[in-house]
Amino acid sequence: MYPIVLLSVLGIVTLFLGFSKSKNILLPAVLLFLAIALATNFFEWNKGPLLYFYDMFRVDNLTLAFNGIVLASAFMIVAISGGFQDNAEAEPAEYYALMLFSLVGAIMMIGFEHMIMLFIGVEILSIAMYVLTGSNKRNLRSNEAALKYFLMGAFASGIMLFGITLLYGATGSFDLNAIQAYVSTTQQAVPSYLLYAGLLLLMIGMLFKVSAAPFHFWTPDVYEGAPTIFTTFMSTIVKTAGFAALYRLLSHSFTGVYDFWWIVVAVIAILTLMVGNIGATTQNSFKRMMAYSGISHAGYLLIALTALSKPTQNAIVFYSVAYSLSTIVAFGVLMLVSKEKTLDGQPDERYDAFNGLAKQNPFLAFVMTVAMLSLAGIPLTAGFWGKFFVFSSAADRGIIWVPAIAVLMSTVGIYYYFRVIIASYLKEGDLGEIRVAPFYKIVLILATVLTILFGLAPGLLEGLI
Amino acid sequence: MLTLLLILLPIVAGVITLVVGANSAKQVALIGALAELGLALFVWSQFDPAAGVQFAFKYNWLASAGISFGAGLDGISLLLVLLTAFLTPLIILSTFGHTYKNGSAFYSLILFMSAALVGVFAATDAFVFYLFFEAALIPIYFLAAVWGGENRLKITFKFFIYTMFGSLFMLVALIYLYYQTPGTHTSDITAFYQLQLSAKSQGFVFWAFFVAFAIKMPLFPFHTWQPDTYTESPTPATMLLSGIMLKMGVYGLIRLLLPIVPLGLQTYGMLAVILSVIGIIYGSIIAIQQRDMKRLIAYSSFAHVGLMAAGVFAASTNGLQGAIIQMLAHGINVVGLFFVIDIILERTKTRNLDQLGGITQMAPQLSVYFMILLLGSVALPLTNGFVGEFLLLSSVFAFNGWLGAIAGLTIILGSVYMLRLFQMSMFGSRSKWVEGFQDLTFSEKAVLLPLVIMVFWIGIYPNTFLTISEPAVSHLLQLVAK
Amino acid sequence: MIPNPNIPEVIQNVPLQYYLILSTLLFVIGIIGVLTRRNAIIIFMSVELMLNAANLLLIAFSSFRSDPSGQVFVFFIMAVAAAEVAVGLAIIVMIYRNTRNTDIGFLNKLKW
Amino acid sequence: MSASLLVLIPLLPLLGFLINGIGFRSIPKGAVGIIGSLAVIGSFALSLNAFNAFVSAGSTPFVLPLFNWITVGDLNIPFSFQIDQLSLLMLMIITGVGALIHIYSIGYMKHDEGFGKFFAYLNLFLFFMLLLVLGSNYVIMFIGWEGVGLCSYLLIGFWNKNTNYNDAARKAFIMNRVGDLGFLLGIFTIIATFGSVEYLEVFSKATGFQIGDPVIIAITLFLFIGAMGKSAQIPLYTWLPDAMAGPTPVSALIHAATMVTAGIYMVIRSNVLYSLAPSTLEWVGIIGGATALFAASIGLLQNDIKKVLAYSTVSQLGYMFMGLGAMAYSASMFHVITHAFFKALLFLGAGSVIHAMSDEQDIRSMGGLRKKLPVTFLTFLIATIAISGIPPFAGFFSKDEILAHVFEHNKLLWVVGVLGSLMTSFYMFRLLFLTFFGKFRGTHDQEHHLHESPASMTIPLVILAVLSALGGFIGVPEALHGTHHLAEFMSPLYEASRQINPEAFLPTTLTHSEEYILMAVSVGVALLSLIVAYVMYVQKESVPAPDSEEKSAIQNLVYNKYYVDELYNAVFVKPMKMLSNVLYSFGEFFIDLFVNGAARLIAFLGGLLRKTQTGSTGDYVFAMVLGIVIILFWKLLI
Repeated sequence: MYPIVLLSVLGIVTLFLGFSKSKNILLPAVLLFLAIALATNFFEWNKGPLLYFYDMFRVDNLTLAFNGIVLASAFMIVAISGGFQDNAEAEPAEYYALMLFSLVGAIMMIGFEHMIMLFIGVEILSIAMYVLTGSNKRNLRSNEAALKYFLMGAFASGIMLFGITLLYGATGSFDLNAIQAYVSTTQQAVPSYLLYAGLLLLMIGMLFKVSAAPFHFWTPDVYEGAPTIFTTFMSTIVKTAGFAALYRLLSHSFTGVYDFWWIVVAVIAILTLMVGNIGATTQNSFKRMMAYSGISHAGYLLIALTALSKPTQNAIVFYSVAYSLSTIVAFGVLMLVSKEKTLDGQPDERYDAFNGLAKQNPFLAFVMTVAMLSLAGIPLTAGFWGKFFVFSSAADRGIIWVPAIAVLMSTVGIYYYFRVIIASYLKEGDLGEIRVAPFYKIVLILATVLTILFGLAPGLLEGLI
Repeated sequence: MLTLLLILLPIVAGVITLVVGANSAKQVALIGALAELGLALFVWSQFDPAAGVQFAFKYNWLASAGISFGAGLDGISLLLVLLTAFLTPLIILSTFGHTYKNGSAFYSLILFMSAALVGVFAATDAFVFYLFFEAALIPIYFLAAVWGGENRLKITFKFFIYTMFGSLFMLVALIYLYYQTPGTHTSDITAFYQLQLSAKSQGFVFWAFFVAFAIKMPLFPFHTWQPDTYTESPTPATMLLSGIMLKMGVYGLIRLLLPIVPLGLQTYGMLAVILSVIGIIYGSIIAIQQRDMKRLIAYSSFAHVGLMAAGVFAASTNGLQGAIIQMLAHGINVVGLFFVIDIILERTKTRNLDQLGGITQMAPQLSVYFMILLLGSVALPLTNGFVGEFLLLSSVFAFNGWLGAIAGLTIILGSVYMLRLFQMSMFGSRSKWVEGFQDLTFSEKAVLLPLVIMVFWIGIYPNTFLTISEPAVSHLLQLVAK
Repeated sequence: MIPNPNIPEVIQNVPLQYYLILSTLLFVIGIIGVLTRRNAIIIFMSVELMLNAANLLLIAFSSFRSDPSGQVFVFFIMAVAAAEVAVGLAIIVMIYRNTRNTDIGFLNKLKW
Repeated sequence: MSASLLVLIPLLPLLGFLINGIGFRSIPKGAVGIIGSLAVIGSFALSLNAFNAFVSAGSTPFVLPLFNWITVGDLNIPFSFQIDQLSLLMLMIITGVGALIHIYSIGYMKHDEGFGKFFAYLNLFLFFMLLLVLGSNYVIMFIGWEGVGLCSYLLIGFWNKNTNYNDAARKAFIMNRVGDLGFLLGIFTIIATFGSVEYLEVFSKATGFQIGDPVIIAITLFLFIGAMGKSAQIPLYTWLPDAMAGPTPVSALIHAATMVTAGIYMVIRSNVLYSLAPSTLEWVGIIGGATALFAASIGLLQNDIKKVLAYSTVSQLGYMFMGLGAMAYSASMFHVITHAFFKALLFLGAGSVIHAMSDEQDIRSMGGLRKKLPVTFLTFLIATIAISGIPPFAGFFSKDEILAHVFEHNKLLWVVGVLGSLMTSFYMFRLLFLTFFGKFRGTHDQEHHLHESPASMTIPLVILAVLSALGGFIGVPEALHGTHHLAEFMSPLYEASRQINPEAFLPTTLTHSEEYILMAVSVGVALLSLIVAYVMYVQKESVPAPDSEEKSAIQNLVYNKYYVDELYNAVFVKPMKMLSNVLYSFGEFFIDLFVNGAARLIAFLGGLLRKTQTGSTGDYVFAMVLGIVIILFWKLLI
């Protein structure tokens, strides 16, 4: 609960900080804010479950864990944003404030106990992201991405809202507990189309946010068009929050109709995996590939949701951590590399931009490699255990065909993740010298170390909640 | 604890190698590998074959999930760990004639690889097994892809994805098995042995394992990555791949497939043996006309591993013991052969048999070593290859007479292509490529001599090794018979 | 639906199904608008129509259930929609500045 | 006789091999020869000693265990030696003839640069051969079996600069391996049937089987395939004539006196099994007879001195198998012994000729050598008479005994044998006359260099000549009022066979007069051939036509060895090579197609997916709506 309040206030403070002459204090200040939010988040550790805001917001360890992921990711992303100093037109204070506000939205989604909280959270997060996506005002790609994201996002909100409305019509409440009570008691006897339609529409709205197929089409375009730093933000925080919300929704309220919805999620999971993995193979742009990769990871997470078994919760948390860490590193390195190289006046975001990276900057090549290995799910990285827990949750439910297809698809995944490694280690390139700021370096090292640490000792994270 | 040390030592040595820089990387790596060998020998001296799994180490890794970092050695593991520890220093020593760019990375990767291999052989927990099984792939991929030949990128990439693809099936099977364990789930391999699975699920697990290990070894028809990869990789990587890494597959069959899914074996064992036998013949026949020496050995290795697999699937004492001793023998022979080829390549700049000839006149010592290794490889009695092939063929023959007879063709075909290799490179009139060919240097002899000694040791007194694995094998076979 | 004594007669005269059908129709019209129109602003208006369809339905449910929370929700939706309009129009204006156009058909540089 | 001394018998040659092999560059030539020869002479002495000890100890066979070689489950294959009549006889032949050949080689190979290597190989060969006969089980025999094949390979390709020689060497090894596979399968069947490979155990268990038991037939057939390879029987004989590429002493030792008799040894060793399998023996006899006749006919027209001897070897081995087929185990062994003497002598004599002729091997370029090479001539003459079966030299007795048994067993085979005998006599005398009689037909240069060989070569010749002349007297048949020492000595070996198949071991039913007639026939045909050859090659002084001259079709067929090599080439070698190429280019491609196809499929699907990502928001929304409609329809209406 504290982070919501804190971040709302600090977001406004950040806006005011923007008026100050010395731009340099902005970045440390935001980092400090985030650090504070992160710290206060854990005040309530093991104290839950607690309910806030007229029982509309729930704080338990799961909420706090997701909050932790989201806040830590935000911290790292802010740290590698470098204060937007290389862009004269940028408005750092506004960007940071929007990021902080969107975090509030994310946290609301994570801990929602009431549909209002979910809706507001989704909208706060989304609206901030629309703006950030279009923050590169003069860049047509950024504009286009913003418009696409906005139009489709609003459309999806509409769908979601209608779903909530139908649910309300069916159950007479927005409260998760009330819905759960309705579902587990009355539902069994009379099938209610209102309930089913509402659930499906609500799920579809949420699945749009986590970019599951066939609602994924915005993802590659938006990820590509948005400034990379906000792409990072979207692909980590939005996704984590989205899955946290989906998990809470399904596990809390709709276990009673599991038989109804699991197959939908399973089919969408498979479809998402295929679209994400296969789509990624044909990309030449690393950034766009990461968008597809984001889609495919949504697919893996959906497998865990499909099963909704004992390990699912753990799987989603672990997977989100692993995924966020690696994604931040991947985009972080991309930003550094593409800053050095341009193609037609744009930053070069193709695989080829990484050619010869290992020779020029072995450090970056190494952290990139670890990130890719983790995303590909190679053992001794956190990503492996993420996949492991995901498959485990399906196996626990006795669903084998879904992970079997996922396994096939993750083989495909190796192909496109390794292209970066190959480019950076095995190809000759003409990269200039890359300077890595200390903050930046610390984030990359931290993320890499954590990736390996969780890979070696998954127990550190697993079983915490 | 000793087992853990065996796994950690190469990692530490690898890190040190990475740190010391290119100039002294070789030496440091060699010392590290020798230390590992010393440790392995010490473990051997402390080992009691009859006592089952020893030097066990267990660290609760994922306490809640019942997954622990479990490692320990029984007879089978010990032999393969010894093989790894024995071959690694030799592989490192074999590179002393070369300078590899980024030497420290090169040697540390070899050591990491060796650690992962030891990990696979020592794992007593299924997920630890899987972990190292996959982890071994990373260093070898980089070794092959960074320091390999011209086409390396495409070929090693295919190799990587292909083998990864296979092992992911194993992962699915392992997770499935894990959830079949009663009570608090556990991934301890011995717990998997106790499972009473239905025939249907055994079939499913059988094929998942089969595909994983068949790609790794490789078995027909999953082998197409192998000749290319062997050919394009730098020789030390080829040695690691063929000498040790393919044993992971055979070991996996022995350790996981046989005892966990005996019913699956009963149902599909015949098919598996047939595939293996096809591989033997197919690989041998292709080897006959190869001109590239490395590719020739690659196909021969493919054929040999087919025989090992056939013996394992036959699931008899002879077959398993044969496969185990043949793993040792094959590791030694193939490393030696690849080294000889590397020496020839180094001096003549060609691997093409058509361009070679008459080397024996220039380098009699080389040709003697070559001959001995080759004889081991064609299973001449009193060399290491014979013991394994004898036992393997006898087990396949006992399994099915026809298949045994067909598999037996390997001894004919093997001599056909191996002698052709020897004749075209060593005999005949001297080609212009071999002018000025120097005989073996001291460090080269230092690699070949231990190999040759082992060729004879295993050939003349195989009981040294057979007795180590005997109790473990009979224990496994009891599980198969259950 | 069982007649509820707490619900005013006026409202009860129109069955809930009618609201449901009307809202759904409105919603579908909104969707069709989004699908068929190419001007970003009109698409956006269609989205607003979808939201309002939901609003209407919410109010209907709320009344029939005598539960005020549905109507509270509507207020939230209106507030959020306002914010969305502000941001959305800003984006459209920005694009118009750059391209002199608000036709989404022209914005397809990002693809494949 | 203590065990350690027995162990030394094979160990001495091994030591000789190691010393010469490791130090062949640094040890002076003189020492090399002495070391190599002494190792074998030592073995010979020890063998004699062992023989004496054995006889004086009452001829009781025993097994000398050394260590457990391969122990797997219930199967234990010990490394142990079996000392009995058979192994002792073989020991003496191998070491005895071997020693002579070693001594001979000192002179013969003196000028070869690979002198040390040569002796090392010879010693290694003896080591393996001794293992072969000493082993107390089939697997030890198999060690020797393959080992001698290896040495044969090394020695045939001794002059390894010559590609033809190397090919011959490879051919020998591979053909031997074909046989070895049969042997191996035999061993596997033995393991499966008896659970052991130890002779004593196998044979004692075998007595429990019925005559004609299919398992036993299978075992014996498998083993016989091994014998066909090693002893150069149809269809696996073609390597032996090619093996003449090696230095002549090698031909004498390996390809005449010892290695090729391994097959005979094996059958005699397994006589219990074979006695249980009359149908296998039938085949043994037929193949032996066919080989005897077939090889002899090829020998008629060969012009290479060593090739003639090679075919004669194949043919003589055929005789031995004929004998085995008639269960005349002792008679075959007898022939092994006498053949070892005279064939070694023939080869060494041929070597001496070749040596004198400056490496000329074509008899068309020889002639009239008897004056220049008197010792060689005399000894060669004795050997020729011996091999032709003319009394009282060794060959007569042994061959006659075989033919007598064959006659009893199968009249048709006997006719074949006599025919073979006729040819043998002819081509041997043809060889003798063309080489040593008439005028010299070589170049002037060769004539100038003609010389009798040094003592180190002639002394072995003389010793072997004496043996060839007198060797037959160890087995004089009863009909000639002699005692068959050999048969008596070997008779305990067949104790078990006699129990299970007593009819086979009944004393001969032939009357003395019948035996005399048989002898007269075989001697008669031999003499007939002698006379014909004499008329043709001495009186008429006709010389075989040069290769360029046209020959009749039959001549051509025979001269070209019935084109069997070409046939094998066309049926096995070429298709195999083609298959190899096809599998490599198409098979691999085809299999890889599935792997690459998977990748292509992904790429194709990726391409399709790409197309869906049109960049148009309208399309995206449409897809989304479509998805929603499908899901709603699916879950709500169906």
